[in-house]
Amino acid sequence: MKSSRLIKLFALLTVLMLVAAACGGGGSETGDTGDKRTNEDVTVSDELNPGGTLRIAGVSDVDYMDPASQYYTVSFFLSRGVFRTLVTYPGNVTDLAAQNELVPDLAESTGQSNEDFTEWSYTIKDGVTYGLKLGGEEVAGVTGEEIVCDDFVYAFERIFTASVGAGYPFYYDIIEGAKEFQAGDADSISGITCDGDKSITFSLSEPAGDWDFRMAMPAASPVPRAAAEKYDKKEDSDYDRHVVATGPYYIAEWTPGEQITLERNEYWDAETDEARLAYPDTVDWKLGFDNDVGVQKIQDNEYDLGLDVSPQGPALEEWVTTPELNERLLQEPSGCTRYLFLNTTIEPFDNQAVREAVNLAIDRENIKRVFGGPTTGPIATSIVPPGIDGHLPSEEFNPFETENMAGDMETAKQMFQEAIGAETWDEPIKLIGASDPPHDRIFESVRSDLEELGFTNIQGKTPKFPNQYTQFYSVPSSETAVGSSAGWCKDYQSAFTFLDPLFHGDNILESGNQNYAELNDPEMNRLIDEAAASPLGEEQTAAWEAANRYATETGVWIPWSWDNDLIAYSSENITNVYYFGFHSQVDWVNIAINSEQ
Amino acid sequence: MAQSASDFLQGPSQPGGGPEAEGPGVVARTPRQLFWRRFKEDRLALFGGFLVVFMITVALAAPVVESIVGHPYDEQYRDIGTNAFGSPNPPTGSFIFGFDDLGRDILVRTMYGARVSLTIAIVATGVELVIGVFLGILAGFMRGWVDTIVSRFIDLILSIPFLLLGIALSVTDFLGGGEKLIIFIIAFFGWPYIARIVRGQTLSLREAQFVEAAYSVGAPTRWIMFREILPNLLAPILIYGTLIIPQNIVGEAALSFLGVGIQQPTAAWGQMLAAATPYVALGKAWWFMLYPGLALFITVLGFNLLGDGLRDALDPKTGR
Amino acid sequence: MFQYIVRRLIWAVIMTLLVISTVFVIFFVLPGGSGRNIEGAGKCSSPIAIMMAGRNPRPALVCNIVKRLGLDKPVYVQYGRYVGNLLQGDMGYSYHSSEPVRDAIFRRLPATASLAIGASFIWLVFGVAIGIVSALRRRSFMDRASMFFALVGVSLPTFFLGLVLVFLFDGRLNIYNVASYQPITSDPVAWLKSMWLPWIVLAYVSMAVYARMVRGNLLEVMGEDYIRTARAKGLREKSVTRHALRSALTPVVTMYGLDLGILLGGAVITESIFNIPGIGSLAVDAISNQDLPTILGTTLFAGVFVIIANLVVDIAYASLDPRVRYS
Amino acid sequence: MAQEVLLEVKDLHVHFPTADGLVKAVDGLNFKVLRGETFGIVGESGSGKSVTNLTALGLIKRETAQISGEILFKGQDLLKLNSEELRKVRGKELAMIFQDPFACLHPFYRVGDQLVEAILCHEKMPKKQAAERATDLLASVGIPHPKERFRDYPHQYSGGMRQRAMIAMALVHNPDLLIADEPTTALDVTVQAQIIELIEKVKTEFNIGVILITHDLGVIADVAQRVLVMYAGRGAEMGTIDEVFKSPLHPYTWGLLESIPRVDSKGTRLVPIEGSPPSLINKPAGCAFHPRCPHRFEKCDKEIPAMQDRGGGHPEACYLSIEDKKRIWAEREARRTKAAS
Repeated sequence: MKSSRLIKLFALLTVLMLVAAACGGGGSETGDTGDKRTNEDVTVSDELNPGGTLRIAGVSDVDYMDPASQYYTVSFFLSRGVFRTLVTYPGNVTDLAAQNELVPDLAESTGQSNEDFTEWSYTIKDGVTYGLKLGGEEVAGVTGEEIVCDDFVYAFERIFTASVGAGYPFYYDIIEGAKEFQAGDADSISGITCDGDKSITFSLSEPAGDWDFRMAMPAASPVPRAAAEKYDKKEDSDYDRHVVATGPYYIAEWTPGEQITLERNEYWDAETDEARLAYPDTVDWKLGFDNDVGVQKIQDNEYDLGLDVSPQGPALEEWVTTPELNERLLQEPSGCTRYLFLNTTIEPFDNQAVREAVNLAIDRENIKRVFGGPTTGPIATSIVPPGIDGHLPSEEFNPFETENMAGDMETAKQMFQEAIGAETWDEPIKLIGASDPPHDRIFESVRSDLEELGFTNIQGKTPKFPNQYTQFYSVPSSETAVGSSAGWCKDYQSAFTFLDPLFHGDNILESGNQNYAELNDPEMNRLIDEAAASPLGEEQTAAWEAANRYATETGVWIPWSWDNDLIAYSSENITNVYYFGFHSQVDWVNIAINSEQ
Repeated sequence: MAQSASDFLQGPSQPGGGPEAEGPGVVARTPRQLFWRRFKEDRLALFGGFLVVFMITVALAAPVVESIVGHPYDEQYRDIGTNAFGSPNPPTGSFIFGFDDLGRDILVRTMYGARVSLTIAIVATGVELVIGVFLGILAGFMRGWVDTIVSRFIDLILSIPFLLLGIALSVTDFLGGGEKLIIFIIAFFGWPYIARIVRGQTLSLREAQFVEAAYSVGAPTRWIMFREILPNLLAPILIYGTLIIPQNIVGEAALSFLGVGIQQPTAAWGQMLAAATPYVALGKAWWFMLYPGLALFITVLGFNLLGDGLRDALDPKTGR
Repeated sequence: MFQYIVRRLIWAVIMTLLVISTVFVIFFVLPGGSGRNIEGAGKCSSPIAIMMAGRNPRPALVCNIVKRLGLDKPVYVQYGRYVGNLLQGDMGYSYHSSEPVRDAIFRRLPATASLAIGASFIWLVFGVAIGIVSALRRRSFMDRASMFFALVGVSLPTFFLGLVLVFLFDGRLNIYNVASYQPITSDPVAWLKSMWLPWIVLAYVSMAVYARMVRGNLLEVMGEDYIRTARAKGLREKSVTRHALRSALTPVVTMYGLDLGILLGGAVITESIFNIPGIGSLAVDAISNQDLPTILGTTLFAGVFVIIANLVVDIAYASLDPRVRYS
Repeated sequence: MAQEVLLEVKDLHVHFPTADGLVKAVDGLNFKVLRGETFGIVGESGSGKSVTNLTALGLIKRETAQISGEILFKGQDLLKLNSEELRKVRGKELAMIFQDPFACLHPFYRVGDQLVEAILCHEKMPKKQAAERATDLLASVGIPHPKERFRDYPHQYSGGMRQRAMIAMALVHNPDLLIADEPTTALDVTVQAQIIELIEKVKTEFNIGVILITHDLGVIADVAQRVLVMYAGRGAEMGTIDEVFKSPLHPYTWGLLESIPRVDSKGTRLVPIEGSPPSLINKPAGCAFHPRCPHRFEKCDKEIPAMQDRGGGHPEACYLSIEDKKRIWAEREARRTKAAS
């Protein structure tokens, strides 16, 4: 075999590949996000024709079906159509601010409270009943029965029962007698009183201006004793597998990690529900997708809506730069902030000057670009994201400003060396990120900035998402010095849900801790308590702004993104698709299926 | 291709005695000369050798090119490296191979990738050969229960799916993780192949007269094993050594491709291919996938050609 | 014959136990194994339990899970319990989706099987055909071209070939869609449209190996005395070739049996590139989620396939080659 | 004895072009074989004795080898036949058996089936009848319990048994000429005698010609009527057993005779031939044996000595005068017997 011929043949093969490849377009330079689709471009209507199947593509499964245990956006998304609450968010409302004006759901009206917000009472509508349980069977004595006050009493008792493992009891432990019941000193919660079957009153140990919002959370949905008690008695309650629906849909079938199917719940009466139109007959929710595959399926209109599947990396570039796709990409601020955190209990990050130096050194513009560029939302300059009172826009407040936030390494180095009194920091520090793209690239960007700043002994680890939270960030004993893949989303529109769990000294727990920076600053704690207690309106907003300012200046966080939610959907198959702030997703219960699908 | 007389006969070469006289006058040649004569003629093997040498120079020259071009392998050129969406930019100016998804120079990283692949492959192959040859001779020579144990152990390892257990192992920090763990994984799943071959050869060599002669002279088994049998195994060891190296290179690249091999910021071909994958399905960033892939292909092709050439030159029984 | 099979089956059981032990060692013995508690992080802090406790693992919940899964028990107890359940066909429940591992594996078997059987069929047919043609027409252009084709094949790592082809067919020419896998039961046409490229990628490397092997075997056999006798008898060239093929292709049977057995355990890389929900990708996810039962299940499944393949291949070889009786 | 001439080889040349040069395996050969005669061909390995017969049988690839001259078989020149016509002759009128019985039978097929295949190769008959024929053949070559042995595989036969099966296979269509290429070399002595005896029995019974190729002069002496001594692809000497063994005329033949132990000449010293066989690519000029011939003189390395009767009674290819030949052979015999006593 003449080798010269071989080399020619071989060269031809490579050239062929290059030619075929080179003729494609390179990446676009501008990345302009001029004409993006937001809620303003959506015109909603409530006379669309019902029927059809809504096909959702998702990655992760719900953490629990039991409304009390749920504490994950994907689970809240499902509960919107399956569990009703006394009050809820309005349906078919596109203005984000207007979406915060709660509407009555199971209750006749929104909560009636005394002036110091320590007592709230509701009356339950007539004609609101229980539907089928998970799997489609009827529950004797429950299915078809009216919802009564005792169901709410039991629902809140469950929240404080160990076997249920509630998701966010700290929102409800201000009900009088709740702590005693939880400790087992009382066999009922004194603060919840029923007046007949239909009216219920909550008396609180401290004022809560945002109590209605807490009543709109799934954990506050009614749970009939007859349906749940025998499961809650077990050491580890599995009511999770037998939940009874009250909303327009019940859970017909659930294969964990693979598939959830919701069918229409005939016991749900549309007249009693002004928030949910429930156009589709069934919802076919496929889980376990690889993110890029899910996006591709939506692009090909094989699926209608991407839940926690959204275009990223090169796919995002394609969606934004292709007009037909850009029209099908809903972009709205999500009320989430992504940040790096510095653990104040680990040297040298206990030193304020070091933290400030790191804030100046980190190239947030590159992290944002690696995360997907401006489409994914503006670069964050403080803790509280837009859309939540207490938010401070960048132009107004930016303590660590650098030229287009790309970091100022010279000044940072100078500050750092002054602070630690040495050229470099040679002690080992643990940098924990995550392996799934784009987190792996964020990790590398942060690592190279820290190395340039002067850290010579960085021990990096990138576990699979979300293990960085459960095994490192929320476990203080893991001694995570710097976390590069942390993020937090509001539970509801108040800054309380941001600053209290993440910055309050009292909330540092031995495990399951959310205050990753383990900041325990008396001034910070005072500002948070004061804002929480201040009445709704101007005064409360100013208090949250002060707390936000102070928290940012401590430098324990390096916020780098106020996320936009990017909701990809098939405009060919579905309409009436608008962004829904509470879920940072779309309000699927009001989506209509196009007839010719 | 080396011609042999049997090419012409439709049957075996001339019965009764060796092939017809070799060349001008029947001149006795040492095996090495014979080997070199055949090897020299085999242009494909030479081309393989050239590719391997080229790759080794690439690996050695990595720091030199890094300084000439002026782009450190882990330097992120954030302003020109990636576009507004974080996608890698195509080749321009002194970045002749273009950028990766963090704006680093792919030319320099591909060259450093050669270092990782070659060191891991050669070290892992070395370890495999040592274990494989030792256990192979032991099993082949001692036979009896020793042979059964070693053979059953070989069957066990061959029945475990390499990649699965490799990934499971690499998530632990056994041996402190990193390169040492990767080499252990590759060697642990690789030595049975060489052990089986060596065992087979030792079984047949054991019957050879010169072994019996050494026995009759009263040589201790250890002596026979390592002074008599081992030298005769040099040919198969050399052949299969060269053929295992490419398999180990692909093995390391596979582990990196699945995200458990060499971790960033060290450059490794499999890791670069994995990072390029999201762009491939959309027809973007061809350079990010092409160059590390080609480098990997060239290295593996080189060793394969070399291995084939060695095998044909060392034991020409198998006609080309 | 029966005694031989019994001995092989006993050996298969021992091998399965050894495979289980290897995985247990990785999980519970080696440092950093996720079955063990994180150093210095208190009693119930094994990463598996923390992970299963969901988004905010409270200590009570984590300890509860540790007790439920029996992670606090010594390793040999857990080993005993796992093997005990296995004997009744119960492979335990996945830590990640708490679904029976057996069901998860069988649900993904069709994808792996269609990939494995399709690809192996291609490489067997084309590999053997190319091998035969290039052996019979030695030194012809066909021989040199196919041997170059084979050399490139042996040296092309699957994932690079996969990426190049996906780039060309999906990225640029858009005649293939990497996210289009459909099970054969639901839509055979879409199934075929999603499988042809992974088949080619998976088959190409092995096709090259088979072509080289068949060519080598055939050339060697053509030089054997009994082929010359066949010619001397006056047999037509066609039947002489048939004689040669009979002995040249026998080793191919054993190799095919083994390769198919290994492949049925899941083609990790091809499945991940082409997003085929097979056993391979299930295993990879299980490992990154530290899902011990699923890892054990998939590894065992792969191991059992290889053992079965070994047994079938040995029996097949004995029936094909009269010299090899059941020693 | 005006027997029919079965095979006549006229000026046969068979050359193989190789990377190292042109291998002249057969370089001008002439001989005849008569029916009912065992014609012996003797020579060291690499003397071209097998190539000649393989060429006759058409087992040499004609595309790559350069063949010239004629091979007349029953008057028909085999070299002119195309491969199909030649195939019809092969195995039917002209049969061959080979040296290594262990490798001559297909390991995967039963011996009986291989015989049946040989039968059906040239004759159409129902399988059952062919099977009976094959079984009878096995019996005729002396294989015990032919019915059971019909179903056995080759590895279940001993070396001698297998050679007998080969002979049976060659005789399937009662060929006119049987070529036996080193039939006994791979067998031990006792079995050798049986095979030789079987070949003789077959020859007389079927009245066929036999070519016996071997490097074992002892076998030739027992069985053959006429013998051709070959050296470096050419004939050195040809004649009846008595002529060649009693009064050899070629120095190479002398050397051969002196290098084999003789039962009758007890105590004689063996005298090996110095040097080693010549390269077939650059053959020594003139008589190829001259570099190793102790009696060479200036004429020997000029032209190739023709094969002709120079008065010694049978053709040979050596320029020594007939007197010198007789004298030198007598002296060598004397020296050999004296040294031994």
